[in-house]
Amino acid sequence: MGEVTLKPKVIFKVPIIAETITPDNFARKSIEEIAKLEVWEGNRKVTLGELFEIAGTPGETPTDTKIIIEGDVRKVRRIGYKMTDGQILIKGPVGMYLGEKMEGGKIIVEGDADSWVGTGMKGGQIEIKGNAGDYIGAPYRGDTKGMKKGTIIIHGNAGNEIGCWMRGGTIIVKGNVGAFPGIHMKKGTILVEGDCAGRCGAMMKGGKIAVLGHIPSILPRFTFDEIKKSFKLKKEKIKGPFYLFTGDLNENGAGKLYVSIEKNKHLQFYEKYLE
Amino acid sequence: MELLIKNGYVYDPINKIDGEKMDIAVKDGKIVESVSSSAKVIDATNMLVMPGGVDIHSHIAGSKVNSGRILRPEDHYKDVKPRTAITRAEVGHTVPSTYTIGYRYARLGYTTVIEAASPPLKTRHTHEELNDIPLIDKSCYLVLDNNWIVLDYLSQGEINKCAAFIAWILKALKGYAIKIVNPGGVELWGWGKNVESLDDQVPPFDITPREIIRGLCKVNKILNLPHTIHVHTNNLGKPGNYRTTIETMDAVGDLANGRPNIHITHVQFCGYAGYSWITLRSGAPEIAKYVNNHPHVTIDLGQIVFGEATTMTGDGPFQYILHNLTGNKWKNADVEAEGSAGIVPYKYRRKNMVNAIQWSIGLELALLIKDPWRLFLTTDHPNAGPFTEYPRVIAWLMSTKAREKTMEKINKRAKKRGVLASIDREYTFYEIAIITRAATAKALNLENKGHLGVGADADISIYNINPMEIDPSKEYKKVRRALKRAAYTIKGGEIIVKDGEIVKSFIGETFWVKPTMSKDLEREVLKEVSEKFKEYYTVSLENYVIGESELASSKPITVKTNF
Amino acid sequence: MIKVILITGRSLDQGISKELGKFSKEYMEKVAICELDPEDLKTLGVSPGQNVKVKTKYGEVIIKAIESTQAPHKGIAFIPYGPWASILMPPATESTGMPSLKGVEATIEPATDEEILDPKKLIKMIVGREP
Amino acid sequence: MRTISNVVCPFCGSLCDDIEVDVEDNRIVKVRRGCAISVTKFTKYNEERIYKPRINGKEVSLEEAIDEAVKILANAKYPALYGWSSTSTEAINIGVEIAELIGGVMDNTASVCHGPTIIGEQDAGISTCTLGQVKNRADLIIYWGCNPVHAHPRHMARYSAASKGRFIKGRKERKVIVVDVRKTHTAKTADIFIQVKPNSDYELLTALRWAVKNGELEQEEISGIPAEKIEELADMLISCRFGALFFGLGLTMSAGKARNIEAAVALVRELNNYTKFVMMPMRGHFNVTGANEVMAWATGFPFAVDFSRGYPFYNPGDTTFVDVLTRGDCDAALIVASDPVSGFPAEAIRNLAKIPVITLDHHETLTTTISKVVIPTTVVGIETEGSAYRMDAVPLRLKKLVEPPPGIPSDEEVLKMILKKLKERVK
Repeated sequence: MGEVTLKPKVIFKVPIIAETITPDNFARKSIEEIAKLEVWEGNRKVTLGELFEIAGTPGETPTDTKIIIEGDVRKVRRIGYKMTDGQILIKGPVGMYLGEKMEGGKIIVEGDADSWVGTGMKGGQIEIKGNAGDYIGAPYRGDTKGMKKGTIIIHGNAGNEIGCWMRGGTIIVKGNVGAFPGIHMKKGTILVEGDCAGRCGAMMKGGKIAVLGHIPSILPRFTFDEIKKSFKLKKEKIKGPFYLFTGDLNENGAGKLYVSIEKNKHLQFYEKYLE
Repeated sequence: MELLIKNGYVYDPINKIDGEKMDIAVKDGKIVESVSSSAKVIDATNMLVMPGGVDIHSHIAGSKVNSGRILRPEDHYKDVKPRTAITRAEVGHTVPSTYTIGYRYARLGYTTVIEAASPPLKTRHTHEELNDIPLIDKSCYLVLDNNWIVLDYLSQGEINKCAAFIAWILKALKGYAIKIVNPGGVELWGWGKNVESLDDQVPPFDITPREIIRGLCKVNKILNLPHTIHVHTNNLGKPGNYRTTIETMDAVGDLANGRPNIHITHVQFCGYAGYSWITLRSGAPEIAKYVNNHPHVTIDLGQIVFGEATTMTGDGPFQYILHNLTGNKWKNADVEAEGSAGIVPYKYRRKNMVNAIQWSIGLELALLIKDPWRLFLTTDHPNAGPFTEYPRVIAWLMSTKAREKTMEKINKRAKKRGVLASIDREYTFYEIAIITRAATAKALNLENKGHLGVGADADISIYNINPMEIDPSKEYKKVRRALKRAAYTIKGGEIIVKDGEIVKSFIGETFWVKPTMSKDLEREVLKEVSEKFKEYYTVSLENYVIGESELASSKPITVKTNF
Repeated sequence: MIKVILITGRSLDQGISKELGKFSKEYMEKVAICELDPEDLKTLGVSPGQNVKVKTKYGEVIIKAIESTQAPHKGIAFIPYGPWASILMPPATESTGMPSLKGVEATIEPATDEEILDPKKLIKMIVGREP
Repeated sequence: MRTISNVVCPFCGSLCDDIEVDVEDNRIVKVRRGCAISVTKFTKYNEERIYKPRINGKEVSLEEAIDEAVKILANAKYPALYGWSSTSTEAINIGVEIAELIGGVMDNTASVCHGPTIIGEQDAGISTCTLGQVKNRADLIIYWGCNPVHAHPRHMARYSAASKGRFIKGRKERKVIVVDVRKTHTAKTADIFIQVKPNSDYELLTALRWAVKNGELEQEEISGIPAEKIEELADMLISCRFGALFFGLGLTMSAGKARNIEAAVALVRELNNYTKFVMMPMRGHFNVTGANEVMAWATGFPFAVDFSRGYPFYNPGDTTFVDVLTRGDCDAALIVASDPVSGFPAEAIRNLAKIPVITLDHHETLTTTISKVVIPTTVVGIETEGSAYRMDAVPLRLKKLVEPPPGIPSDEEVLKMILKKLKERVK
């Protein structure tokens, strides 16, 4: 496995658009060639070498190329843009649009990630050890084509509208999430192990969401179906029990919403619909 | 500045020039007999030379177009081009920015474009956008058929006062012609309703769509306006609507005197036979038959091109129907006392039977209507597709092979719903020059446009194909590629495009009509209009009027009326 | 001390005084205020015209409490748009561009002997240097 | 003394155009038909006025101030241009060209006002109209999360609840409903007042939409409103002939933001199956709509446009001014006709104070006190004419009523000077 390490030469102030930091762009290149790859520092076109110390030798193909980024790159955006394979390890916090339009390979972030992780993602895997921002896997405004395939795992908390317009793939948040997870969702799976700020699955047409923690209320247009013992996530079965809701009926949606019974005693009144 | 275009094969139908090898001399923005030896020379040997394109119907400026831009950021993300030293940044696919529209038309070799529908109350916005569209000369039609003051006058039979009001409004708001959009239907859309036929009542006005169309046709004659009434028919986009279209044409047949007196726009959208979407069939043969036998009618195509589009019309009720059909996001914006506007993003798919039939209807109309002088090429940009696809439509018209290739890829059932497969007519370069330059300039009565005779504006397009050697039927791809990026576009004697790239940018002229009218007739009508304004409108009459200084480059055309 | 939901917004006086100048006496009078429901005022033990300290997770400010003429809105405090309101607001916009200027949890406690900072002092407090 | 009539008022989004002013030796001495705010603006615009350009508090010539501004903007790697909503459309258009030339990020005050309305519309569309349609036809009006009595004082009389039109003769022929968290002065004029719990408009809009569609609601109470009341409201909305929903920052600023608007759009769209229904945002500044219009026709996007890579990129939350400031992304700022320091969260103000700021305004603001370069400009609509767009996107022409103080240029003139000098430096 070839390895290339990037280390910021300075603390970045203006946004850095670094679409070229991908195994696909690094494979088969010398360090000098990598250093010449173009990035944007605000409104200036600069080379990677001007902003980063670069060391190591990449693999022959993206598959066997690993990029390690040390230091604080919270201002560096679009790392992993359209990558098809290989790995990126980011040791500190990272900026927006991490892994945008990603098709394969794996990105691991040890710090926090900003918003729009995995925008327009088509495959591959992103794992954020820290917290993440809003709109995980969501498309840009006005576009209805969200995340298609792939997996995003966030160990910390995430913000609002994760999985917006989702069309497939899986998002797992071990911590809490903000409001509107799975809004406009068509397909795919969202698992929230922590609490959710509410309005879960608004306008959803399909797909399934599970919330293991507390949720303040269920949107008016989700009907209570039944109590389920577990929630199927790929091969794994997550133990319930869960209240299962279907919605969003305002959109004639058939999305499935699993809400942990144990953490949501205040939703008990729904059980009267069981008789 | 002197220019000499040497040895090109010139197609100038207004002057009956059909592919003659000749020189074109240009001096101070005009075509001249000859120029001095110091003139800059363009060697157009083995190249196709035509007058600059004239687009008679395109949604390029104003509140409707801008609503489309704001509604569809997704239309802009993937279609961007950074700024250069000469050009502003370009953005947008079906609803491009103002600068992008000017540059793209120039690259196609088009030099005059008309905004197809501007509600009077928002025409100041239309002009502010037209001011920001570089290079092309331009104007706008005012939507007047659902205007309360017009409807008041017409329903009271006051044709002369209606004519005086329309003369005033064209002058006050700097418009060019009378635009009619689903007459009566859009007024009822103010209550969420619509009309079904030409003879429905339009309460509270005691009037029908037929009477609105006839009234405005008479007004057009009284005012002697350069262009005829420009009509978007009732029942647009509805299966079986070809009958309404023929009835609409026929409604003013008796008022004509040899010259055309009605233009039906984007006829593809109103050329549907059958009675439901499943039974949809082409109504083109019937419409073509009528047009061939009635010289008082001109039409433009509204040809479908497969792919992304943004439907935007003043026909509010139709856009709501389209929203319910597709579920796509819908924007509606009614205008007090004047009309409406609706926008719905749409994608034409080859495998969709309805889209495939719509595609063939447009081409059937073009191929079945014999007189190219009464038929204009449009895609009702961006309703049936962006104007940048004109070369693709031209390839379909010039080559049966191009049509067959597309027919192989479209929904199979569509073939039996029309007659396209049986038509083998192929347009010549001469005919293409007619339907994209000459006929449109004539229909607009722009005497200095659409031709290369001495005295005309020096708007010229030169394409890198040899019309004498190429066989458009077989090498339609080459034709398409050559027409997409002009080798040279010259506007007002200045070279603005070279090999498909913008080499110079400036602002063209906005032309508008100034119908002559006696002072006291104007004063009398204005007295009544200002009373109505207080009740109908939320702006004062004074602030409704647009000053000539608000136009970046104003070119008024005085029109001698027949009051 | 009472817990409230804080909302900010326009008011006629805020519109008028803004035009008289952001450093005018009127502006401070009309904008450095907190309109409270009469019941909340009672439980707070403050009479209209006295100063209170409003605190949120993001900041605190001294402003004048007045009795709302647009009650009842128990548990809701209204502060007109302006520098005194915006100090209390969260910087996060939840990736929408819009900070949450309405519906923020806050506490209000009497501060009758504390002084309302004028705009210049406010800026100094926020920015840490003399404007 | 001369009287000027049909004057367009340059304060709020109502853009009333029936104001009459008397002018005597270059001063406005009388204002007729304007509301209290309008009268104040027309007569007090010279309060705390700036008469000389300043650099770091020191008075300088216009030439020096412009050169300093050009130097700052040309050297910045990520300059931000903000404000725009209280100047002419022509000036904003020059601003767009400057932003494109220097590769800056340009945003207008919509991002902290009705930006969420635009974002909601971009996902769901909207059914709207010009104000005259409401005046002429509306027999049912809802004011949701807005307080026109305070923010748009003449709106109800000129355009909505109390206006007189062709088919509706006045307030008596209309049903007025107010939904708000407080019983506002506007609510006190309403036939029905619905006191919704803060941050729960989304649930109420969703429930109302379902009640319109099917009648019955499962829950007894939603957002503090009993289910029967919601069903009763739904019946009222269905049975009107022409309904209009005016909404304000109660929806765009509270929890849900753009999604509240999307829920309102879905409700109004649903109602169009039964009757005619429209909705309209109560835009605040007199030309914030104009800022959206001109930025959209020139760049394809209505606000928050980033030109750093030479072409427009738009993503609220990334390219919006509060976020750009809070993250400390921009290294210079040009503020035109706006006072962000009096309205932004503290974190954003702190970062703004760390970078060179150029401010164009006619009077002192909190922003001018932290600006490196201050260039006084004229008051659009009083000393300079220009185009502006009303809250319903109707374009009007602001008038020039009096001469500005000697030597004070308009925003447009200053921006043109800056653009000209920038073109010489930036190729």
